[in-house]
Formats: sequence, structure tokens, C-alpha cells
Amino acid sequence: MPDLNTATAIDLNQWHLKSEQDLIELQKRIIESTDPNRPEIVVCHGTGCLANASDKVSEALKAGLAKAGINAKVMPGIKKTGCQGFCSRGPLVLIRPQGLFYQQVKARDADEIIEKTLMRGEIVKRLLYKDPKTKKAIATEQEIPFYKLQKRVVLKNIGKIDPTDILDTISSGGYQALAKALTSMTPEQVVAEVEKSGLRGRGGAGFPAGRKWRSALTAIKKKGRPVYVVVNGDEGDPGAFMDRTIMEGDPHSVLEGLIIGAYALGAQNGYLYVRAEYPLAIKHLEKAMEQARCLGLLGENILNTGFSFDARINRGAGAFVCGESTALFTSIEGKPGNPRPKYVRSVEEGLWGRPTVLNNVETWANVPLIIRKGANWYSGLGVSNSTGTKVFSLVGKVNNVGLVEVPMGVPVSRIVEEIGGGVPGGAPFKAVQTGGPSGGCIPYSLKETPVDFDSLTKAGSMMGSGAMIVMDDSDCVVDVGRYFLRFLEEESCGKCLPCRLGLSRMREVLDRFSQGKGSEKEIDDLINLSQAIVDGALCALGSSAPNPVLTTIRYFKDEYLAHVQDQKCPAGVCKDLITYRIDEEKCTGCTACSKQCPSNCISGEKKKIHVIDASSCIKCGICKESCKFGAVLTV
Amino acid sequence: MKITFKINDKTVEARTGWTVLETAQHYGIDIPTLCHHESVTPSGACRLCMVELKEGNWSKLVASCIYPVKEGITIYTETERVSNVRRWVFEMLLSTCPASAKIRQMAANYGVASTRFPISNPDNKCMVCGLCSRVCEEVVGLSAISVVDRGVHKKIGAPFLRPTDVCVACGCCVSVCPTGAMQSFFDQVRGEPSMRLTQLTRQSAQEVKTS
Amino acid sequence: MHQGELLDDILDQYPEKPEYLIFLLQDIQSKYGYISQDSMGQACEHAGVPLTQGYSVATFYQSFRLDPSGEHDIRVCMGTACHLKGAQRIVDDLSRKLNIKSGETTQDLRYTLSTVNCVGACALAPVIVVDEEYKSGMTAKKMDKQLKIMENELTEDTKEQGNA
Amino acid sequence: MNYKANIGVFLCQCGNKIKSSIDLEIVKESFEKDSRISHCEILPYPCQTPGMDMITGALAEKKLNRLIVAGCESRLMLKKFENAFAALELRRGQIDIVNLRGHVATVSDLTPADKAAKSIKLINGAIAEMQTLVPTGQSYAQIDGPIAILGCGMAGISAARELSRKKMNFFLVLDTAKPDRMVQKLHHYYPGERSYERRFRDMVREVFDSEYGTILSPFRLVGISGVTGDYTLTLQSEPDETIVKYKAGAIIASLDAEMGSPGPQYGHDGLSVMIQPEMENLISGQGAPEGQIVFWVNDYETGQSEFAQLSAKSAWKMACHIRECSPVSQAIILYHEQMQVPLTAAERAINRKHGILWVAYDGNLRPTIQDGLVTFCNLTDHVERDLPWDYMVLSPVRHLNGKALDTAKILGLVHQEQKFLTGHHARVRPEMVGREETYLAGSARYPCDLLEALSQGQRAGSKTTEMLRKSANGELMLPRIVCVVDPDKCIGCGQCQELCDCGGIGVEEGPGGGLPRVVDPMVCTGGGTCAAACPYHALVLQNNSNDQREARVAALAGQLTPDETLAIGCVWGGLPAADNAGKMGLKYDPRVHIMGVNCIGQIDPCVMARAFVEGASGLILVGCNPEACHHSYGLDHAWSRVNVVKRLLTLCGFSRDRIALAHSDLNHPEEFVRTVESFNRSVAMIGPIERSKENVDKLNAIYNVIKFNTRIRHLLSANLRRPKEKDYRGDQQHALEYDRDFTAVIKEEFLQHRLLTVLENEKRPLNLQDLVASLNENEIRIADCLWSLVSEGTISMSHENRQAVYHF
Repeated sequence: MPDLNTATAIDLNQWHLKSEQDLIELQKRIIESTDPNRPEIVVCHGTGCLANASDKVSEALKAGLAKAGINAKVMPGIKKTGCQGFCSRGPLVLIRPQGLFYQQVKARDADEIIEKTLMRGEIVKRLLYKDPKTKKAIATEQEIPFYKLQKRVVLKNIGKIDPTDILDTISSGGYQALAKALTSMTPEQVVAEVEKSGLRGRGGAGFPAGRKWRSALTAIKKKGRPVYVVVNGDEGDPGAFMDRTIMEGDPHSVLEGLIIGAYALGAQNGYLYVRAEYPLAIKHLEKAMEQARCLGLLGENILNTGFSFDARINRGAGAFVCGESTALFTSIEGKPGNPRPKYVRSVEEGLWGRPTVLNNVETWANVPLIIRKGANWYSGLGVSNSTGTKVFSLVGKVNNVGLVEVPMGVPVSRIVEEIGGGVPGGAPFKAVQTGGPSGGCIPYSLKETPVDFDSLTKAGSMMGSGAMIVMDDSDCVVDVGRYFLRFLEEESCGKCLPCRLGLSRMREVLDRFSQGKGSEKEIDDLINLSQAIVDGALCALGSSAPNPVLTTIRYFKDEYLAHVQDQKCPAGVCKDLITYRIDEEKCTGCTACSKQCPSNCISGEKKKIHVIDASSCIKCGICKESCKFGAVLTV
Repeated sequence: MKITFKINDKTVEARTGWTVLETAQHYGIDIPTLCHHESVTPSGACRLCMVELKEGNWSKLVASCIYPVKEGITIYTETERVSNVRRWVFEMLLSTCPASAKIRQMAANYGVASTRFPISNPDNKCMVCGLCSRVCEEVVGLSAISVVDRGVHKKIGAPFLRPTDVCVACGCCVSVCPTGAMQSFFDQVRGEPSMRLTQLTRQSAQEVKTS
Repeated sequence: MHQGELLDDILDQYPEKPEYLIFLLQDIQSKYGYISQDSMGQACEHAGVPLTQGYSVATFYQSFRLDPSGEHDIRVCMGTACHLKGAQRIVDDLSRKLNIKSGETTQDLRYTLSTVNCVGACALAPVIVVDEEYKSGMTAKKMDKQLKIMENELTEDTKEQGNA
Repeated sequence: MNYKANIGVFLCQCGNKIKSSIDLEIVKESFEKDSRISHCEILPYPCQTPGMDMITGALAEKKLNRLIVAGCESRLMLKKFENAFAALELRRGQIDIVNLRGHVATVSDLTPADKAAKSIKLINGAIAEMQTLVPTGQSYAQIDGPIAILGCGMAGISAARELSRKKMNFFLVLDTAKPDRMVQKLHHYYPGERSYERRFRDMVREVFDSEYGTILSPFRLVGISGVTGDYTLTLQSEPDETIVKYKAGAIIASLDAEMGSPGPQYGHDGLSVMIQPEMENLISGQGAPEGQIVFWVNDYETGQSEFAQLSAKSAWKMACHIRECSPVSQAIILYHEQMQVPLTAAERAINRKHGILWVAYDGNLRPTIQDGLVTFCNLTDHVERDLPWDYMVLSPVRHLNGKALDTAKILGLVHQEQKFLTGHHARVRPEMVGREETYLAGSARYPCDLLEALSQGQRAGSKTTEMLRKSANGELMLPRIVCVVDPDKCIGCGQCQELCDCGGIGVEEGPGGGLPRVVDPMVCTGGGTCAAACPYHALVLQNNSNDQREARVAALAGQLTPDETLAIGCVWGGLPAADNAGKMGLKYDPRVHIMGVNCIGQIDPCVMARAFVEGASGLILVGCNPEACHHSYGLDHAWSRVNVVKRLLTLCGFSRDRIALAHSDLNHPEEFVRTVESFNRSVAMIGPIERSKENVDKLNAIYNVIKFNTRIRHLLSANLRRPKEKDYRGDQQHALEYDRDFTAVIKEEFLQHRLLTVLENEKRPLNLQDLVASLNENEIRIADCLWSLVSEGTISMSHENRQAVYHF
């Protein structure tokens, strides 16, 4: 075996693993070869941080290190990881071994970090995270409430490892579950273990993964092989990005899960269907597969056990409906992603009419954990009917935007208020939208609802893929309903009438509500129509589409009535029911608003109070956005 | 293989491979359909043929044109839930395809005479059920037209929405169209008869001009 | 007419099977920015499917374009988080400034404006993607700056006269 | 496979649609008693799985080999039945669908019993046709031998490479065997494609080195014979003119259009004012020129505006190359205001980088070339400007001539001289593929750029490979409805070959007439006008023969009451129009009885005559729109045939209006309704034909003469419109003269025929007076006719009682 101590770049081809022992040996060598005390700068290269120029930060750090002339032996390594989760604070930089957590780092801070922290061991105080409530600076990641209150299992490696380097994954125990399954478990035992763990699909409906695999086995007995395993990485729910993060930050976990699944079902071919909007995820997965092939973890005769399996990446082409299983299959087959009009389960007749097991990214990523640590450990997490942890993307009007992993069953308030730090400004949240366009709203009054599959469904919402969008008083439920309906009418495949026409009609009704037209009776009609769509639609997209509207009517009927009866939008969002006005007390006459106004309806000289001419105002809202003093009001 | 089950409390006997709709029609039970035609595989698009499937206290709606018969199931074709879907679908159709006499007549038969929804295009007849494209593909074997675009913008069209030389003007699409929409659209697919032979010349010339 | 270069490089990568149609179209799209009628014909031919299927696929999926796209591609994220933070305002503002609707390309083929359903960068809301680069926290003012940068880039090396 | 018909009839209730309107029980009762029918059953929906299951049961139980379903549109449903029962050996032709719903149920207000009676008539027609059917087995095409690539242009090389990669044997017929010459051709035919040279060189090398290919050079094509899968090419060696023959399984024609100069009026001298290929040559020889180079895209001026963008793109590519190699040079492209600049966004950026100027001029004024200057009218201010040049590059004039044209002619591809080869092709029609470039590639088809030509070639290669693979696997089914020639009857007159629009008829071997014809089943489209035109009935459309049609017409006409009429519609026009009329519930005269044929041109005139013999008092043929005929000129041919029947009817004293030709668009069923209503009215005004013995004899005579008189049949066929005749002037140049001549011939032949019939029937010698009496004809004409028959030796004359008597 090659000497790892001298080889910085390891030629993977020399490491074709032939047994479980080889894998453990490799892991041991990697760990041995790294000095635990050697400093390391971990720069988050998740999409959020990248958009805030974290790539420039790492470049600056690299250049700075070269300039500083640090001794090669203690020369800190720079590691580019996937998303560390705390996106609203990006770009994030972690300094090891101290575990210092710097946030909102700019490229120009690089020299200071090198000089103070790395050379002198000091802390750059201004880059630390400050608790918004206590105003105290917190130095390390573990102490920050956002991280402290989470239970990171699936996300454990993300933000710690370099996703483009398989050795990093292996050093943290990657592929050991696969080795275990292949060498010491029968396919039957693997399925039984997944069944026992109680793992439910993380994609939306929460169908127990073990039961799905079991029925696939039954179907295979009847129909024979080939059988396919498919990763659903078409994460279409707006506001959800946990699958993206997993694929970008720890692609091997998905791949490992998929190979284990393939082994359990005897599949030789797998597909990873990834959204086209996620180019980085595709890149990392491709690289991961290539490296796994080199190491003999994918392809012919995996780990010399005689089991062969290979997978292919299918890029999505921009269609939300392809997250629906049968639509995804038609898409892989090269056709428009129309769901199939068949009352046959995909485990019996899926891709190319063959038995197929489709799970989403997060579900597959859970599989290696279950195999490695055992079903009992896994079912110990979470609550009885919903085991394990779930990753949520916490976005919207909340202080700490980012990815959050918690055990199933924790209450909504814990996630939003404690981990998320509540709504900016400190007011209580108005509602939390979960489950994306297929889910619903959880109002503040139900904030103690435990987050698990069944409780959310009972509250009229659903788990969905795990997007949690926090809304505050400035968000209008009618507008949110319209937003989701507009989204779905564009994204509906348009095949069945209730979905194609019904959703447009529903949206038209809401449009009228937002203009102050309509009546209470129409709200009842809307509920009726929703029921018809739920009953009549061809696929899950249509039959869950009315959920956002139904739950908002359920919990916020007052607000609907305010629109149709009083012609008022309490949140100040619906254009037709509001006017823009400048608060004379707050206006400083900075002219920022009048410069930007596209219809030139704001008059006022410098340093004098400005006035909006309501007759020519087009209500674009740019004035409100550009005012730094909050002087533009909506009435 | 024989399969026995119930439709509207009447026991019927079917065989493997039959659908609920076919069985019902075989026994003279009427279920409304628009997108169903015997010559092509069913697509379950119009959702008018929804029936209620009951099992104990639990029930769900299924599209009868694609639901395979199963031993011992209980089907009801006229329940409140079924007619709620039907009524709304008819109302949607009346607002989308106001010009189609066939739809007006069918809706009236099921007690829907008017729609609560606004009418956007009073001349429209097409409900985009895709029968025409399925016939073109499955019966004629040509695929001159297909369903293009998606969601609310879904429509029937030949590639690039202009007359296509693949079309042989057999008119099968016109014959199956349940709403009569294809009659007016047909000329946009087959193009001018005098131009048909030289379609390719035209096409190449047009491409040279437009690219 | 053809899209400038031979499609061989793309076609040769994939076996002649219908399942590769979307791959082919994606590659053509990413190479040329759009799918011309002719290359669509070739892709369909290669995959062994009727032209109608290619056209249906290209119109069904949002990422395909059938008209030449502009030199700069501006995509506005319409995810829920962005919506709550005013994404619609950004779209309206841009279409006013560029004088095109979403999904269109300016006449001089310089800008293409489109919307996209959530790019998964919700923490940066409202976010736009300009030529694959994410721009966070967009406002009308920031947009002005961005447009100015692109405008300068374009005029810098322009020496052409006439009516091209 | 000539097995006896065992017919099953299934009556469709179509839910309630037919059941409520037609009394199907009456229909069923009638057929249950019928000995020709083995099984008759009423089903709610024969076309759905339950119905299909029932039919399958009956088919197996009663061993039925013909199936008639009385339901709805055959066009829509036939395929489903064929697919469902293919395993039971029921093939095309053995299943017939009668449209009761569209032709009976919905179109009139008759009582259910009356509608049942009409249904019975229509179904009886179908039964008669089924009984006459002689079904054939399924045969498969055999294609083997190498693929010939002719007239090798760029596309040919591309096709050859594709074939080589797919391991198919091929041979290239080239005028040069030197790879370098091929590369020169590239620059000549596709100027501006310099960047492709290296790849093209590789491509040529790959083809020339291929173990699957043979290069035949220098050779040219002089003749071709045989049918698909078995062609024989006659090639002539260029230097010594020796003739060689090669066998080929398939042919790919790859031809390029010629690039010519627009002439000295554009200042063309080939030195400083040149066309694009010449500039390309110059660059090859001396490198990129220095100075100001103006590309004038003058295609609008030379009348080829459709290629302006093509030329502009070539010019732009050359300009880019020049700017790259010689930065001191300036490149300007001068173009007509109406042309759009063919650059994409990315290319515009490149254009900016190279600083190539695009100048549009006002198209109302033609730019003038002077020495070192070109003067044009500026578009924006309409001021005249001068543009100096060191080199002036013009667009080439593209046209087809030389070897490409010769090859195309031999292959039968040329439609119009001086034009490109787009359009409809005969011999090169591939297997069920509508796009002819599958076989014909290159810019001769239609001027295109290099990449298009190469991809056409590649497609041709892969399609051909596909076809050969299918053939090798025995999957290449021959169509069941195609013409076959009976060599015993064929005298080799060649009428059919001239009339055939699909190019499926050839001669057995060698050139010249007088040899038996042979049909290429891969090419035959089953139109059948050739069969109807054969004077000797030597051509038979198998599984859809003239006998079948005649039997159906006879059966239908035989059941008609005197006031009822018969309509025959083609499946592209009349029949679907009737179907759609039924679907829309349009009401029309219920006395019309409709049957369908594949093309109105396949109706032999004897079939028309037979209708009157059997009892019809009116017959209308409804075809499709003349421009829309799927078999070229089916309607024109029917027109000529109907005219002959009209002449004969007049001759016998019947009204010409009893037979009529009409056309109908399937999308306008209301027009179809008007057509049949108006025809029925005019027939009603004439009244029924009195079925006296004399009239019946006359009608029989019409039938016999049109069926068996080869002189009339020859004359008729000779005057049918030929597939390539674009400007058809009705019949002949001198219409009246022609009509008089033709009528005279008909009169003469008709009289002869009647004379012979009388003589034959009487079986005794007759004198002139007897004949005049029995024929009711002019004495002198009869005498003339007798004289010529006697001198021919057909009859003999003797004397009885000093009177001349005539007998066989």
C-alpha cells in the first residue's frame, strides 16, 4: 500500500479495496497520517456562503498563508466543506483544533485571522457570533444555541468533511455500513433492519421505507428482475434545501445508502435524479461516484463480494411535478414528466414497468446510519411513530436562517423560537408553513405541536420534505395562498382537469379576495372546490395542492373575512387594498425613495419631508424597500 | 379468470384485465367520460369517470377508466363525493370550453347548467384531454401532434406550432375529439393542401429565414 | 440551420436510446443557450423518438429554451422565502428596466429574464442568479448597479457600427 | 392460404348510441338465418376488453377467419382489432368494420326498423367482399448486399462513416480516390467551413481506411434496375468507358448543389471580385489576404434570397478566419436590409471581438460595383455611400447541374429541371419514413450548410443500417396491400409504370418496353390506380382486389330499391367526411348507401358499370380534395373513368347524371351532406332505371365493354394524368377533337360488342334487318361494323335467301 504520510494527493486507483478489512485499514491510515493538533481552517462552501463570496475568503486565506511564511509542518490546511447550516451568518469559517466559529467573514478579514488567531492564538472578537438576546459573544460552535439545541446525525459530517475527497469521508467512517451489510448481513437482514428502525420516507408522504422495500421484494418474487433503485433528488419544494445540502456536503452518504439498498433488493442499476438547479450537487455526486468506483465501492464486484451495482445521474430539467414518483420515472425514460395514470404501486411497476424502489435523498442518507449503528439505536431517536431525526430548512422571517436537524417529535416552538431565535424584532411568529406547496400552516396557537408525521397531518399540514417557512405579521395568508396556487398552476403537469383548471380557478378566486371582492359564501365554495380537487386529481401534486389554502382558511378565517368584507389586508401586502404613505415623523428627506421610484410619484426636496402621490403610485413597493428609516408605511 | 364484485349494489362478473368503466358499460351502467376512447389506452385525464370505492368505513375516489377490477370491491357511481367532483369539473369545463356544445349538453345532463367561474375565451372548445395526440401516436402511428407545454399553458400542437409534414391529413384526430375543437385546429396541423407536397421545401426555406 | 457547431460531440456521448433525449437536449442547451429547431430534430433522430416528443419535452421542462437566449441570463428566484421578501417586486422592477416580460430576451439579445422556482439559497432572500452567480439580498438599487456593470462590460469592446 | 371464408358478424350497441336508434334484433335475426354467416352476436361494446374477450371466444369456438364488426369508424378501430386478433391469424383485410353509427344511426330520422334494413344492406356488402377475399400470408422483405453511396458529396462521406462505424458493408462511387481532392471539395461546396477541415480529413481517412467499404473510382452511374433489397447498378468507368454491374441492397444518394458565379454584371472576374468558393481557394493557396475585404451578400439580387442567411454565415466565418490570420485586414459584410443577421448571442460576442462590420443597405437600390468601390444606399439616412475594397466577395449562385443532375435523373429523383430535389421521391422511399433525406442527402436536396449536410448523411446511414438490421432479423414486414403482376396476363405495355406515382413498378430486366412488369412491394403504396388502369387486368391489388370491390358494389347495388343510390368514398376524403357527418349528427337523405375504398383512383370503371347492372340508379364517387390526394392523381383518374362511363350511358340513352364524381374534405362534413343531397335530388329527378330486358342488355353491354375491351381500356389509360404532369389540361390539347375521336372509338367498339353479343346469344345466322331490329341502331353503322368484323375474321358471312347473314 502506498505511504499516506508522504502522499498528499493519494492516487485512488492504487487503493482498490478488496475487503472490509482493506476499508478499515485505509481509514486507520488516513487518521494516523493526520496530525490532530495541526491547525485547520474550515471554510463553508455551501451555496449560501458561496453567494456571499466564501470562495474569495478561502482564496484570501490561502494567499495570506503563503505570504505569512508559516513553517510547512504547522502550515494550516484549508478545507472547503459543504453547508454548515447557519446560512444567515455566512460566510462561516471554523478554526480547528480550537473550534473557533467566525461568522460573516469577508475576504479582507483573512489577514487578521491569520495574524491573530493562527500566528498568535488570539480570538478576533468582532467576527464571533453574538447572541441577539444576551448580546454576548460566543466563541465556539458547540456553545451557539443554534447548534447546541440540534441533534446532528444525518448532517453530522456536513461542514466537517471535504465532499470532493472520498478519503475524508472514509476517515469519518464512511462506507463501513456498506461493508458491514455486504460482508456480514444477508439482503433479507438488511431489509429487516430497515423495517425495524421504523424509518419513514423523508420525501413527503412518510411511507415506511422498510415496508416499501419489503413489498418490492414480494414484487420481485412475482415478476423477477431487473429491479431499480432510484434517488429522488428533485427537491422542488420552494424553501427546502436539505437534500441539496446533503448531496453537496456529504454525497457519499447518499451513495452508500443507495448501494446498501441495491444490495438488499438485488438491483444492478440505480438512478440519481437531481434537480437541474443544483449544479454543485451534481458535480459533487459525479465526483463521489467516480472516486467510489476507483476504490471499488461502486461498479463491478464491490469489495470483492461478487455484488455489482452501478448508478447514473439524471439531471432534472426544471419541473416540480417530477418529484412525484411516477412523473420522475417518465422523466428518466426521456418523456415529459406526466404522472402515470395507473393504480399500480411503483414497487411493482415503476421505471420501465419494473419493480422500483424510490426514496428521497435524506431517506437514503439515513440508511447507512441504521445499518452501522443498528435499528434499535435509530428507533430510540424521535417518537414511536416517527423515528429518527429530521432535517428542516428554517427560512423566512426568522433570525437564524439555516438547516436544522432535530429528533422527531420536538415542538414547533423549540425549532422556531429557540434554535431559530424567533422572529426579527422579537414579535411572536404568525404561522409556520411546513410541507411546501403541499403542506399547510401551523399557527402560533399550535406552536407546541410536536413535529412528527402524524401530528402535522392532524394539524392539516404535512411534513413534506422539511421546509419550515416562518411568517410574521407582515405576511398575508391570502397572498401566501395565492403564491402557492400560482406556483402549482405553473408546475402542474396539466394532464388532469381538476388540477390544471381547478387550481387556476382557485387562484382566480383568491385574486378576487386580494382585491377585496368576494363574499363569505365564496369561501365555502372554495372549500368545496378544494375537496373536489383533493378527490379528483390524478397525482399527489394535485390532491395535496389545496392544503395551503385549506389550512389558512381553517386558522385564519378572520383574515380572509377582513379581505372580502372590510376590503382590508391586515398584513399590508395585497396591493389593491393598501396605499403607500410616508410617515412625516420618520422621514429624513434623504431622497432615497424618490430616486428609485419608477413612476416618479414621490415629491420632496432634499432634507424635507417627502410625499407620495397616491394617484400615480403603482404600488411597486420599491420606496418601502429603499427607505432605511422605516418611514414608508402601508395603510 | 373470473372476478366478482359490486357496482351500485349490483353484483357483476368481470375478467382479469377489465377496468371498472368497461365492466360498468358492459352491464349497461352509465358513467360519464370525455377523454376515454376505445381505440387508445386510457389516460385518466378528465376525471369525470370518478367513482367511489368503498371498503368498510374507508372510501376513496378512483378513475374508473383506469382502475382494474378486483375481487370483492364495492363501487358506487353516484355518491355525493363523486358528484361533487363531477359538478366542479363540469363547471371548470363550462368556463374553459364554453364553445363546445357537447360539453354543454353533457353538463346539463348532470344538472350543471352554468358556471361560477369567469369565461376567459368564449371561442375555446379544447379541453386538452390529449385524445387527438394519443390517436395520432397509437392508431395512426405517426405522432404529428402532441400535448405541449405544461400546467395552465398546456395545449395541443404540432412541433413548433406550425403545420407539420408528418401529418397525413387522415383526420382521425378530428373524429375522436370529444369537444369538436380539433375541427378548427386541424387546418393548423395539416396546413394548406396545395402546400402539403412541398412542405419540406417550405420548411427549409422558413428555417433559413428565421434562424 | 445549425447552431454553429456540429452536434456530433454531444450526440456521440449518448447511446441511441429514447431515455437519453433529455440528456441530449440539456447538453445542447448548455452549449448553445437554446435549442434550435434543427438540433431538436437531430436530437430526436438520435434518440429515436418522434419530433413531437422532443418538442413536448422541451416545452414541458422549464429549463429548456427554444429561442436564442441573451448574453446575460438573469434568473429571479421565486421560492417562498424570496416571495415573502419581495421577489415579485424584483421581477417587476427588472421587466420595467429591461422592457421585457419574464421568460423573454431583449431585442438586442443581451439579457434574458426568467424566474426560477427556488434555487435553494433561501437564507439570501431575495436572491437572483446572474450567469450562474448568486446575488443575495437584492433591492432595486442593487439591481441598478448590477445592470450597470453588465452594460459596461458589453459596451467596452464594442466597435461595431452599422445595424448588426 | 386460399381458405374458405368463415364469417362472424358482431353488432355493436355502442352503449345506447346505436341500440336506441337501430333495431339490432332485426339485423341479428336476418343474419342468423344467413347460411354465409357462421356467427352473429350483439355486444354492448365489441371494442372494449369485455367485448374483445367475447369475440375471442367466438373466433376460437367457431374457427372464424373473417370478422365483420358493425359499429363505428374503421379508421379508428381497425388497428385495435387487428392487434388483438393478430395471434388468431386475422390479418389486414380479414377484418372489416361497417360504420353503422356514423352512416345509419345518427344521420336520419328513419324508424329503428328502417335503419335496421339499411344496416343489413351495408353489412351484406361487407360480407360479399369478405367472401371474395383471397388472403395472402405475411411476407418479409429481404435486403442484403452492400449499401451503395452514389454521387458522393460531403453527406456521402458522413453516411459512409456512419455505416463503417456500424459495421455495414458499403461501396462509394466516386470521381476521385484521393482524400485530398475530397477536402478540396469541402472548401468548394461549403466555403467558410475551414475550421472543419481537420475533422473532415479524419472523416475521409476513416472512410477510405474502413474495412467495410470499397471505393469505386472513377466511376459514374449509368443505369439502375431491380427492387428494394436487390438493386443492380450499372456503372461506367470514366477513362475507358467499360461497363460494370454491381449489386446493392440499398442506395444512398448524396449530391451537392453547384456553386456558380453570378456573372460579369456583378463585376465577377475571379481575381479581385470573386465568389465565396474562390476566396476560400485563395486563402488555401496564399493565406488570408490583406486589405479591406467586402463580402456582399447579394443573394437577394440573384433571386436566391432564401439562401442569403446561408451565404451570410459563410461570409462571416470566412471574415472571422481572415481577421484571425491577418489582423491588419478589415472585413465588412454588406447585406440586404430584409435579411436578418444570422448570429447568435455568443457569435455576436465573437463578432465584436473580431470587429467585423455588418452594413445593411437599402434594398430598393441595387449596390453598384466599381473598381475598388462599391456604392450602396445607406439604410438609415438613404444617402448613397461608397465602400472601398481590395477584395470583393460575392455569394455563389446555387444550382443543380452536371453529374449530380445526371445521377438524380437516373435514380428518378428529378421533379422539375433547374430546381433542387426536395419533394416527393420514388425509388428512394425508405421503409415507412416520410422524410426523404433519409435516403437523399446533401445540398442538392436543398442548399444547406455543411453541418446539415453531414448530419443528413449520418441520418441516412443510420436509417439504412436500421432497415438492414430489421431485414436481417426478419422484422421488415412487407405491406399486405400491394400490387402484384400476373406475368401470364401482362403484355408489357407499360401503362402501369407510367401511371405509378410511387415508383414501385419496374421492368423485369433490361431497358425498353415489351417486358413484363414487376412491383417492388417496399415501394408500392397500394394506391391501385395502376391496377384499375391495366387493360388486361394483369395487376392485382392483393388483399384489396378489384374483384372484392366489385363483389361489394354488386351486393350493395343489388339490394337497393329503385330510388336509392350508392356512394363510394375514399378513406381520406369522402368516407371520413361521412363519418364526421354522422359524428356531428348532421342529417341527410337516408337513401344514400356509403361504402369505402382506399383511393377513389383504384375503382376500375367496370365496377362503376357493375353498380348500374345490379340495380343502382345513381352512383356518386366522393374523393378527397384534388390537391390533397394521397396517391397523386386519384381524383383525376377517377374523373377520366367516370367520363367514359358517362359516354357509354349516353350512348345507351341513359342520363349522364346517373354517375357523378365529387370531392369532400373530411373536416367539412357539411359540404359532404350538400354533395350527396344535391346528387340525390338530381337522380330523383331523372327517376329510376326501368329494368326492361333491353335496358338490362344495354347495361350489361356497358359493363362488358368497359371490362374486357382492351382497346377502350388502353385508350382510357393512355389519357390518364401522369404523376409528373404538373399543368394538366383536362385531357388533350385539342379537347373537341379528342372527345370526338374517343367517342367514335367507344361507339364503334360498343356497337361491335353488342353485335357480337346478339350473334352469340341467338346462336344462328342473322341478317342485317334482324340486327337492326334487335339493336335499335342505325343501319349504315351496323353494316359498317359488320363489314369490319368480317374482314377481321371475327365473324363470317354467308348468304341465305340471297341475303347476307352473319354468324360466328
